[in-house]
Amino acid sequence: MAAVLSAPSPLTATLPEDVVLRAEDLHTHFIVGERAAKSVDGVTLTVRRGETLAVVGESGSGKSVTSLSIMRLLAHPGRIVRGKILYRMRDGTVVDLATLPEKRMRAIRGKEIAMIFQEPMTSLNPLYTVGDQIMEMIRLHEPVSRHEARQRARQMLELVEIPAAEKRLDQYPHEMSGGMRQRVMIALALSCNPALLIADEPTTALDVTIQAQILDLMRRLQRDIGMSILFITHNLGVVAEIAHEVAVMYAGRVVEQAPVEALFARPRHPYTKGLLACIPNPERDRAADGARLMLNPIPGNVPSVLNLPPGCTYAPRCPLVEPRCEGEAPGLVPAGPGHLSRCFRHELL
Amino acid sequence: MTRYILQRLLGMLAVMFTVVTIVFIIVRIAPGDPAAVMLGPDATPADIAALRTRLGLDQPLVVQYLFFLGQLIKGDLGQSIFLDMPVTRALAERAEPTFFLTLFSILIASAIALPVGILSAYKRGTLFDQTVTTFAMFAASIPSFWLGLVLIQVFAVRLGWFPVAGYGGPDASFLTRLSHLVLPAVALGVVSSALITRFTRASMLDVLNDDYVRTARSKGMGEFRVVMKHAFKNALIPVLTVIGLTAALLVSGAVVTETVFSLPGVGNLVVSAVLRRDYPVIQGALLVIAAIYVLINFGIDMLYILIDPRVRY
Amino acid sequence: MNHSPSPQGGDVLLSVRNLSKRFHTASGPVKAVEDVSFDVGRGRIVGIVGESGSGKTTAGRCILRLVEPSEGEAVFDGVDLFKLPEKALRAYRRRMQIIFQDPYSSLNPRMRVGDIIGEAIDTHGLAKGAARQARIADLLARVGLSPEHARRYPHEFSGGQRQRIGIARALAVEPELIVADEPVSALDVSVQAQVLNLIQELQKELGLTMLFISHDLTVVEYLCDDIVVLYLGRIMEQGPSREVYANPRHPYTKALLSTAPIPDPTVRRERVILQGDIPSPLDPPSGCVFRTRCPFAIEACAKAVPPRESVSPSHSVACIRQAELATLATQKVTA
Amino acid sequence: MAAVSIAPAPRITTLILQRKTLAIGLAVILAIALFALLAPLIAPYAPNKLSIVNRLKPPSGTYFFGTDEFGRDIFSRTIYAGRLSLTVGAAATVFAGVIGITLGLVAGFFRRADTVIARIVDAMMAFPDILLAIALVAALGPSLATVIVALGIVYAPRLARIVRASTLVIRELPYVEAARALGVPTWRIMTRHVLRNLVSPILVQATFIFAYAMLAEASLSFLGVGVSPEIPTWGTMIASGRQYVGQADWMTIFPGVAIILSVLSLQLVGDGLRDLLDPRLRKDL
Amino acid sequence: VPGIAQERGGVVNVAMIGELASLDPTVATGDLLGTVTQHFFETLFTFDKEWNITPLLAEKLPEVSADGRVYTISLRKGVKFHDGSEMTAKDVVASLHRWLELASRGKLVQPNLAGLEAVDDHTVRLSLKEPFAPLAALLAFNNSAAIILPAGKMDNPLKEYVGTGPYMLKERKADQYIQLVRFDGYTPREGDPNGFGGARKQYLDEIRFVPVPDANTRVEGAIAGQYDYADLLPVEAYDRLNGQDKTEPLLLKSFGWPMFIMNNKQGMMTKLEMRKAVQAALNAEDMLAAAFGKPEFYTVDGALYPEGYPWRTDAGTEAYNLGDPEKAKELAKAAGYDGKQPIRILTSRQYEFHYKMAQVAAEYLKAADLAVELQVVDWATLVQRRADPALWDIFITHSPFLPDPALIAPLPATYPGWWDNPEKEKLLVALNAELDQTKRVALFADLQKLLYEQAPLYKVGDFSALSAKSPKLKGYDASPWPYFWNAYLDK
Ligand SMILES: Nc1ncnc2c1ncn2[C@@H]1O[C@H](COP(=O)(O)OP(=O)(O)OP(=O)(O)O)[C@@H](O)[C@H]1O
Ligand SMILES: Nc1ncnc2c1ncn2[C@@H]1O[C@H](COP(=O)(O)OP(=O)(O)OP(=O)(O)O)[C@@H](O)[C@H]1O
Ligand SMILES: [Mg+2]
Ligand SMILES: [Mg+2]
Ligand code: NI
Repeated sequence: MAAVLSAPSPLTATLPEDVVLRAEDLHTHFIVGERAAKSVDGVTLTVRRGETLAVVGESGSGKSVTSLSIMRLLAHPGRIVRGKILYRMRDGTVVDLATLPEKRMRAIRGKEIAMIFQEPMTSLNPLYTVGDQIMEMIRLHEPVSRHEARQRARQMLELVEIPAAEKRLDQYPHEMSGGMRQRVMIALALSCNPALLIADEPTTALDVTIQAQILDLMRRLQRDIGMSILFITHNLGVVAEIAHEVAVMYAGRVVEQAPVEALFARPRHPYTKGLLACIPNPERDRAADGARLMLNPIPGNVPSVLNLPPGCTYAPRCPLVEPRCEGEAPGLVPAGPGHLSRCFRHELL
Repeated sequence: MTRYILQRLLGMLAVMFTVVTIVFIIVRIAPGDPAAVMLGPDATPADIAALRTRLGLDQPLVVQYLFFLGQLIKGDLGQSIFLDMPVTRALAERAEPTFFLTLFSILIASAIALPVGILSAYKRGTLFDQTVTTFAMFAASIPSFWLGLVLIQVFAVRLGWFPVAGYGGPDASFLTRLSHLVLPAVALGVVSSALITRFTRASMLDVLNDDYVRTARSKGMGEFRVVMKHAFKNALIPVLTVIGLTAALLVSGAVVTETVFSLPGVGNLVVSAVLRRDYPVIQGALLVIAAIYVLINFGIDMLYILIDPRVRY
Repeated sequence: MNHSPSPQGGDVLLSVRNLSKRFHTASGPVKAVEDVSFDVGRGRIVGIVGESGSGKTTAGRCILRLVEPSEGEAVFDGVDLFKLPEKALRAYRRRMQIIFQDPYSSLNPRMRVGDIIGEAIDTHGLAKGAARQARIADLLARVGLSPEHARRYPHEFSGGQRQRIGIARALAVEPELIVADEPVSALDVSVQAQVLNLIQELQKELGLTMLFISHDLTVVEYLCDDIVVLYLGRIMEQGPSREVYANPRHPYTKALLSTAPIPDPTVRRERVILQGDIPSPLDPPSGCVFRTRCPFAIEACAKAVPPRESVSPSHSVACIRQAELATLATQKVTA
Repeated sequence: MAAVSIAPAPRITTLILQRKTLAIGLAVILAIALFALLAPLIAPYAPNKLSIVNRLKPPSGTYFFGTDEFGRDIFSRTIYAGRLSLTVGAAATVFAGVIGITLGLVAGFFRRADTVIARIVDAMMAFPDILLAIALVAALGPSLATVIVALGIVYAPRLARIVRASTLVIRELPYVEAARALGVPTWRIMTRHVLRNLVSPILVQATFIFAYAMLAEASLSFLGVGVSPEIPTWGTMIASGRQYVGQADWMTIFPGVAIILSVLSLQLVGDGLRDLLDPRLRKDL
Repeated sequence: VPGIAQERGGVVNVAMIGELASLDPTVATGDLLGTVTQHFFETLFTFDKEWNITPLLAEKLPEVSADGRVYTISLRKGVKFHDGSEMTAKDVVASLHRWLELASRGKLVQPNLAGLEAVDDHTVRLSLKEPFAPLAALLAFNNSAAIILPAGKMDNPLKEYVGTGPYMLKERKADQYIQLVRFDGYTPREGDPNGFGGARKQYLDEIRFVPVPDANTRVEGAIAGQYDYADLLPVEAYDRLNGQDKTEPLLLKSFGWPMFIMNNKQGMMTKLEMRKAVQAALNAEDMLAAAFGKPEFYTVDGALYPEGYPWRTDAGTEAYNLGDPEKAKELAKAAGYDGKQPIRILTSRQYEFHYKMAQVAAEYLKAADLAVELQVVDWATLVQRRADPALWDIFITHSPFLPDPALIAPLPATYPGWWDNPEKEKLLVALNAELDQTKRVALFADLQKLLYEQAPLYKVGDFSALSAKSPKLKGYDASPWPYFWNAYLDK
């Protein structure tokens, strides 16, 4: 941490010591012609060192775009139009990823922040062996020989509990099952010891039994290696299992962030509450005689990012809506210890 | 892998067999007695009858077909009426210019198309991309004979850089002969580069959106390497198919181009054969060209083994 | 041997016996469904769960004769559907319908919603002219859409709404049995709850019988009366869902239930994490297909396909060690 | 519950106008077609009217595009030739369409027919287009009709292939399965569910086939193995102007430009249609 | 231009109008065939500059008996075939027999033949039943030609091309080239060159005939310097060729006459009215103008011989160049023409002017309500097809002006067109038997008159031919059948 002391920059001041990444009021839009898809429209979230922040939200809420913004890997018409992405490097310096030159960004990808994606089937290049793909990553960031890189790659495969690692190095992705490939992706991501791992729905495409394997693995790796994880999912069950902290996204915004127990115990945003109520729960949804009770769905649909309602974007579906919600967008305000909520009426919950 | 090769091999044979059948049918739908047509109007009825027997035309169609197959297996494509030589020899004599013409056109086309297509996909939506796309479409709209005429006017007649026509005399050195191929190869190459460019671009566009390209970027890799190593190699798989197809299409482009440039190639031979009603030559050329097409495709299937581990499996 | 638990109360509408389906592919035969038998009581919802590739969809499609089954019978209201010639089958098509997982590809993008629903009506000549329009409007209303929606195209609707249209199409012929192939898997939780509510309402109102295919154990537990657990095309365990959830007897069912994530961070369960991957259906393991991943597998498991053993009148398990494991499990819990 | 707040679907004309190249292509090809259609009204001279004294006149106020070696007006001939060139292209496309779509659908639906049809289609594709056309014309005897038939036969396999591939995909889609579950007869599934969803790829492909057929016709005519040389098509016009290159360039330039323009605009239309109709590309609008 | 600085050596590339089906000038006719083969096959006699018959392989002109029935031909000594053997009377007799049997012109003589034998090693005697004036001209002609071959090497079709010419065939690659090389065993006649006759000098090492069917390519190739000589160019190219540095135009005035041959044997043209209808409908002037452009390249003239020829006569030519659709309609009606059946005009683009005339003709015929179908094929095919009367109604060809009317190809009834008319036969026999020139001219006038009455063919007019040659090519004399002995390259 000497670096921090010797070269205090204005950025470090804004980032507490235990925070690895903090996105502040991040706006990422897809601009086509005159229309802008405001996919990320004011995301503020914090990832703490050695912890897992789970980002949940329904499809289209901007989870992936947020993570790609952090990696600066947005597809063509997408642009970060506003906001900061403060990241604390391993040497302690803090940089704003939103404005970092591409060249420096490249050094960060893979080395500082690594990423795994939802589709294990397509995320690996079908034309190269998995060994090559892991070695490529290692040699991009570290001056090691092929031989050393191969040793490291093998160790990585062993780390993610792939049996017969040496043999697997020379296999192609299509020779492996989905779960196996996702392990390879994790090995690849971890091969340069990143400080932050972004996992965009890494288990959604997998079967429950495999999902359990992977979640278990990630939990264990985090414990052993001590990296931070930004875990994106839409499954609240998975969140409950893996997260230390949770950020809930709705229509491009984080509407609530809180430690996981606090969030599930007492959600402080009507959307979060609604989400939890949607999930069938045998104890809750059965009458005493065993007859099923109806679920409690959130009415209506997620608004289109091309056409967001003014004010609180959740207002059209919110049971607590009041006139003010439709005119004015609430900010993300403290609603308890370490608990943030973007609702004017969070006290009511 | 053996299985893959065997499968392709069987597929190739099946297609070849069908090709032979189609050619057999095409020649049979020609109105009139093939023997009479083959021998020309001067033939006596006795000659015609003799040829009918030799070709088995007096047999039922099935027998004729089997006979035709039998001849083919022996490598006998019949006798040219006009040229008074076996069709195989006539074709062999014309093979060289056509082969080199096709080869050069493909090289020219690929040399233009691959880099331009990649860049255009990479910079999609930019002015460069639009220019390339429009230009490619424009090039694909030019009749190759028209382009040939223009090239002759400019580079052969006005500037005198290249010969106007032909393939050199009897003692023309290999280089001289090749110099005759420059203009036609350019004419063909430019037109077919359009197709390959567009295809490369489309294929690259597909691939550039693929997840593994994003994975490569997330590793912190430079753009050039991402595009060339990860994207292009994948994009190459369908592009190769198109290059193979183009190679075959060029043979047909060659039909026109060879005529414009008076190149004594297979294409020219076909056109002359049609004008001379030299059916055995038409039949033979059709067969050989289709066979080349099938072979090129087979070759490309085999190339896949080198590139794509999935088929190696 | 082919005894299957009779559902509690009511008569049996559909009885599937020894259903097998093998696909012949380039790399060999795929045993998608093997020797599957179960009953569906009238008015009940039977859930079929299993991991990807376990044959859920194939079983459903076979029953509807959308693919030809290789073996077995499916007795629907006294008639074996598998023996019916194509013509006679048509009359039965009216009585059984299907709804799909993917709300995008299950509706023809080039047809108006009214025509999509109308096609069902036309095919069976159920109504014409104004009566047809009225019926379409009625169906739309029933699934929570408005009659004006009939003139729109599918792409103008959200996923949840499309799923409703799919349901309306299935209901248009007033079927008795609906095979629902993961109808809520592609939906977001908030919409999923809407659709689940709709399904329940309809089932109650119309007295529908349903085969509900899903891999979401929470949903199945909530919605289904009975449950069939498939693994690699074979039934591992089946029974009334409350019983099975409360007292799973097959190691696979146990693993499934224990690994299904529960949205409650305070619950820390004892997990059975299965090792390895699902074997390829091209080359399934001998004997018990689950044995390669089963933490309790013994040599005998590889010898023969385990017979189905009843643990209660309507609850059966295909595991040779189920009895000893039952005691083992309780010990663990008490410990 | 209201439908999602999706902005009202833009009208098709707006969609077309938003795509500059598509609009331009459409405008040009329609203009050419209109010229051809109204040839008798527009053309200042009869296309075959000889006027030996006015032979080989360069373009001027009297003869916009000059005259040919018989003193025929190139402008009038170019317009009239457009009729034939477009007719050949269109008729060949329709012919190819009927055969190709039928074969493709049948192959896509009936496994047994498929093995035969797919084989034939593959084999037909092994012949380069012009070459096959030449052979067919040679076999059938050269005439306008045989050129159309030959080109139709040449291009039918391409359509068949596309239709078959798409049919194989579409027939497995849930909405087709839903129709089968309803007991909808096969032929109705073929037309209502499969064919209707193939309209866009077929349309796109047809545009390209139209363009290629026109080019091929020109090539055949140029080679002298196509339409009879006294019938003016752009190909025959270039073929006869060929001798006067360097001396009466207008004889080759104008019909050449006409071909290039038509083929280019057709390709622009095809390309434009493709991204107008391809939902994958449409997303970004 | 003898005597000045001719150099030996060099190769000339001659662009010719197409490929040949065979290289046997006995069996087939055609200018192209004659042009090429005259370099390696020679005849007993040939023509000099003034179109007089002059000896070639013969020592001197034949001695004809007073009754005109016996021709005694003495042969040159020491003439070598390309295979090294020496030509003797035996070879000549065999060759003449071959000619009499196979050549269309030979067949004219065959029935009249009384005897043919070698008198000694270097003398041959040919006797006829009746006098036959054109015999020497026939023997001198270069296609359907009485070429002299070695007695042992005259298969049909020819297997080897062994002649006595100054050049010999080295290699032939179909559609690419016919390569001729100098024959070192050749001994030219004494003296100076004189037309096809006199001494034949061998300056060039090689002559290459390159088939370039496309007229435009011949022009461009000449301009680009690729061809030292380009044959039969479209006259429109004259202005382009002028002032070029690598080539120069070469105009051969009154080269020949194009004609439309009607099918007198089968089909609708067998009706006289129909032939007359065509005759009435056609406008020769427009056809010539379309085909040859500037008036200096053609003459509108119906006579079979142009001014300056002894055979010139205007007899019957009032039926020429009418362009009268109304009259044609009437005649067609009289012929019972149904207005639908097309007149099949067989033509080739090898001679672009044929094709152009066909197009103009088609328009005029259409103006007279006659349906027309143009059948455009390549020349070789045309030659094949025209032999079958079922395939065509009119075909287009042309001919140079030949020294003797007996050589005019379409006159005998054997020629495709099959003009079989007793009166004509009578006139022809008389013409051939008559030895007195004035009487022969009168007979020919009757023949021309009959030709216009019967309309078995339509003469379009006279035309000049345009060729191009490199300025370096010297010693070349323009000729309807270009020949390149005597020519040399200026280095
Ligand atoms: N390339 C793009 N062009 C235009 N809009 C885009 C693009 N990528 C994403 N979007 C839009 O941005 C919004 C957010 O998308 P994002 O992928 O971040 O959602 P998500 O929360 O990850 O959803 P999911 O759970 O389905 O993965 C969506 O409405 C999407 O349509
Ligand atoms: N048409 C087919 N041809 C060949 N194999 C098939 C076909 N349809 C299904 N299979 C195979 O049969 C097995 C069972 O597939 P099925 O779709 O029934 O599984 P599922 O349980 O529905 O899985 P999912 O949860 O992924 O929908 C799989 O291995 C699948 O690959
Ligand atoms: Mg996402
Ligand atoms: Mg399924
Ligand atoms: Ni077991």
